Amino acid sequence: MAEPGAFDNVTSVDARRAAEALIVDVDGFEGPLDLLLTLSRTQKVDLRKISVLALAEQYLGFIERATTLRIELAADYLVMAAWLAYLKSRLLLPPEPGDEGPSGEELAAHLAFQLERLEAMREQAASLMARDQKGRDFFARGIPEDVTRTRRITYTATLLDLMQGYARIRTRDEFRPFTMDRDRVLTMEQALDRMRPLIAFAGDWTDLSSYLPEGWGSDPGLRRSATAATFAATLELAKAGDVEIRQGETFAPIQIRRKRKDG
Amino acid sequence: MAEELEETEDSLFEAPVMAEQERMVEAILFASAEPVSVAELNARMPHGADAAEALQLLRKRYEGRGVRLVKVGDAWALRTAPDLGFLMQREVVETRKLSRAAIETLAIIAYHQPVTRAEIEEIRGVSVSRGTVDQLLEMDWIRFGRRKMSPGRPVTFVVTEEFLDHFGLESARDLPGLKELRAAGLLENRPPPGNLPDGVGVPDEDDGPEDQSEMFEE
Amino acid sequence: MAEELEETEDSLFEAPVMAEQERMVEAILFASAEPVSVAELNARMPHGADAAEALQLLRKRYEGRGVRLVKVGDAWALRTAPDLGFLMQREVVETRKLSRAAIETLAIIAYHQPVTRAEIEEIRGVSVSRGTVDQLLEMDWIRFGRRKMSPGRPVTFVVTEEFLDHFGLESARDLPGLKELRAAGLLENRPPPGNLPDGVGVPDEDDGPEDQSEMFEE
Repeated sequence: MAEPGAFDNVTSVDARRAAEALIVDVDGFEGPLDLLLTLSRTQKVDLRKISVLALAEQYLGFIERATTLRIELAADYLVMAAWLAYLKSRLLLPPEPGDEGPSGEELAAHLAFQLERLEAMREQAASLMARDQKGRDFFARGIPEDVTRTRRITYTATLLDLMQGYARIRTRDEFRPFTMDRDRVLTMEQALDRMRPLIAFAGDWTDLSSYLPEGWGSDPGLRRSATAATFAATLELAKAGDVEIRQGETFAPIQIRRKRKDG
Repeated sequence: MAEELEETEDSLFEAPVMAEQERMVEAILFASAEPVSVAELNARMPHGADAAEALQLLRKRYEGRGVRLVKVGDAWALRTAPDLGFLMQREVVETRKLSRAAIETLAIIAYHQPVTRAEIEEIRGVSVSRGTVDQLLEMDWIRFGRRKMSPGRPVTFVVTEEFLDHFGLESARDLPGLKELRAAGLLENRPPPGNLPDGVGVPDEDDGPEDQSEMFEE
Repeated sequence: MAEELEETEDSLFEAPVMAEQERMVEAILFASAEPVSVAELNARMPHGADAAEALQLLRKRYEGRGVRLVKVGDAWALRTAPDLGFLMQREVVETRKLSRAAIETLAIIAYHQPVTRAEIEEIRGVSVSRGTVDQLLEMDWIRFGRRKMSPGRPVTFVVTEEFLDHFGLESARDLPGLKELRAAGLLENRPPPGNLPDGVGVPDEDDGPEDQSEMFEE
């Protein structure tokens, strides 16, 4: 609530003169809160003991004088003035029965908190800038040496690559009668027959796509059929507990490996 | 494999190795103008090296010297002793003078991080200009933090390692007066009772009660 | 250390001052972007300072450290120790799939070892490039075996322990046999449907330009 002493303070000549000096400088303020903080200093008390009612009076007086002097004030100063006038009335008049909303004291306490917080941040900002700073008080290395990044490439291959590579060569030598008895569909049974012996060598995670039969990968139609059949076969094998399947994320390559059996 | 194991064992028991590791850390930090993290040190040093231990030895070695070893966040850097700053006029790089708004905004971000633009505006009582934030981002003193889990999921700002380095801070927890401010409740995001005028006490949608606990969590 | 103490005592009253001068020289050299001459040091240090002497002390202090004080022309600079130059590099390891030519060569060596280059070429139907063999040797997956008791006594190639280790084999005999390969569908008597045995029997030129591109295929 209003403290008479502080209130008197506002009407003192000193304070009025200070407030008038402020008007000239109104452009220098960073908004109403900044102005309120400056005004509050004229009360010469700890911010925690500030009289918000007196401060409201000070502010309203300031606005009034600015108007008389035909100084144009930004809208937010006027909005603040209206709010402070409301706050003043809340603080001075007894609350009406059935009045919801926060009490004048609560509103005043929050304004005091805002002022105190702003003040604290200003002090911290000043002390931050007063610290020793790099490039001014202390320095980093003047001749930094570059770290050169070298790239080392290692090559790798899987057992399946090796076997397929060998098979590729060996099949070249063998007699290959050309037959037309196969259509463009790989059945799941065929895929399963193919996968069963193969997975014995798939100790490491291997892309499912590498299990497609040789030659089925390039033509889109063949590839689709082979992929579907191989995937179905893989699910069958997983169901039988022969393989494990994983996929990093949606649409990532599906990988399988032989399920290690204990014992 | 077996060979490698042997080697590691050897290096574990070789006394002079730590002195050598200290030399290595010294050389790496000397060569870099930027702070170097322990992880990066370990990655660059031979297998099995323990940069953290070497750093402790090195810090001690440089105590009272013209150059000292400082911790910056998770990283380490060599910096000249602040009391010798007067010798360095030649090295001083004139930096753009920061506006009062920028300095205050920086302090608010440092003390309240992670903090949204609306929260900064509430504390300062005025809107934060784009230029101010841009300048701080450009100086690499602030960066975007996680989005707040409040309506609109606003972005937050936090201070960077460069900020810590520039102001000689080990971590944001070492900001002066942090404890006192917190004890005084001045770092709380206290929602205003009822309505305050626009631009002064705007109850912004982002402030949640979880804010305080979020302070400086890693 | 003891030696240094003695020296400092020798210089009597100036002792603390000289230690301070050493700090100053250290800080200036650390922060300076270029080597600094003695004259320049003296000009920057407080009146009456003797940078030359401080430099000698500093040089001694950094002896054997990760950093050393070196003379560059008429000027002085701190530089990382030459023996630690390897720390100024960072190695990035990239894994690539072995080329088809290399895989086939490797497979032939594994299945037919000990095998001569001429035999490999006969089986593959194309010449084996030096680069392919060198690469496999370098990877430590193949090594030279005994010379063949045939005219010209050609060298043979065999796979290494490293090879067995990488492919999880106990011995090269554990490699699936032709029968198993056939059962597995890897050895097909019939050409794949749709197209002619393209891709199965394409004689790839080891040294051909298309082979080069294959080197890095995924």
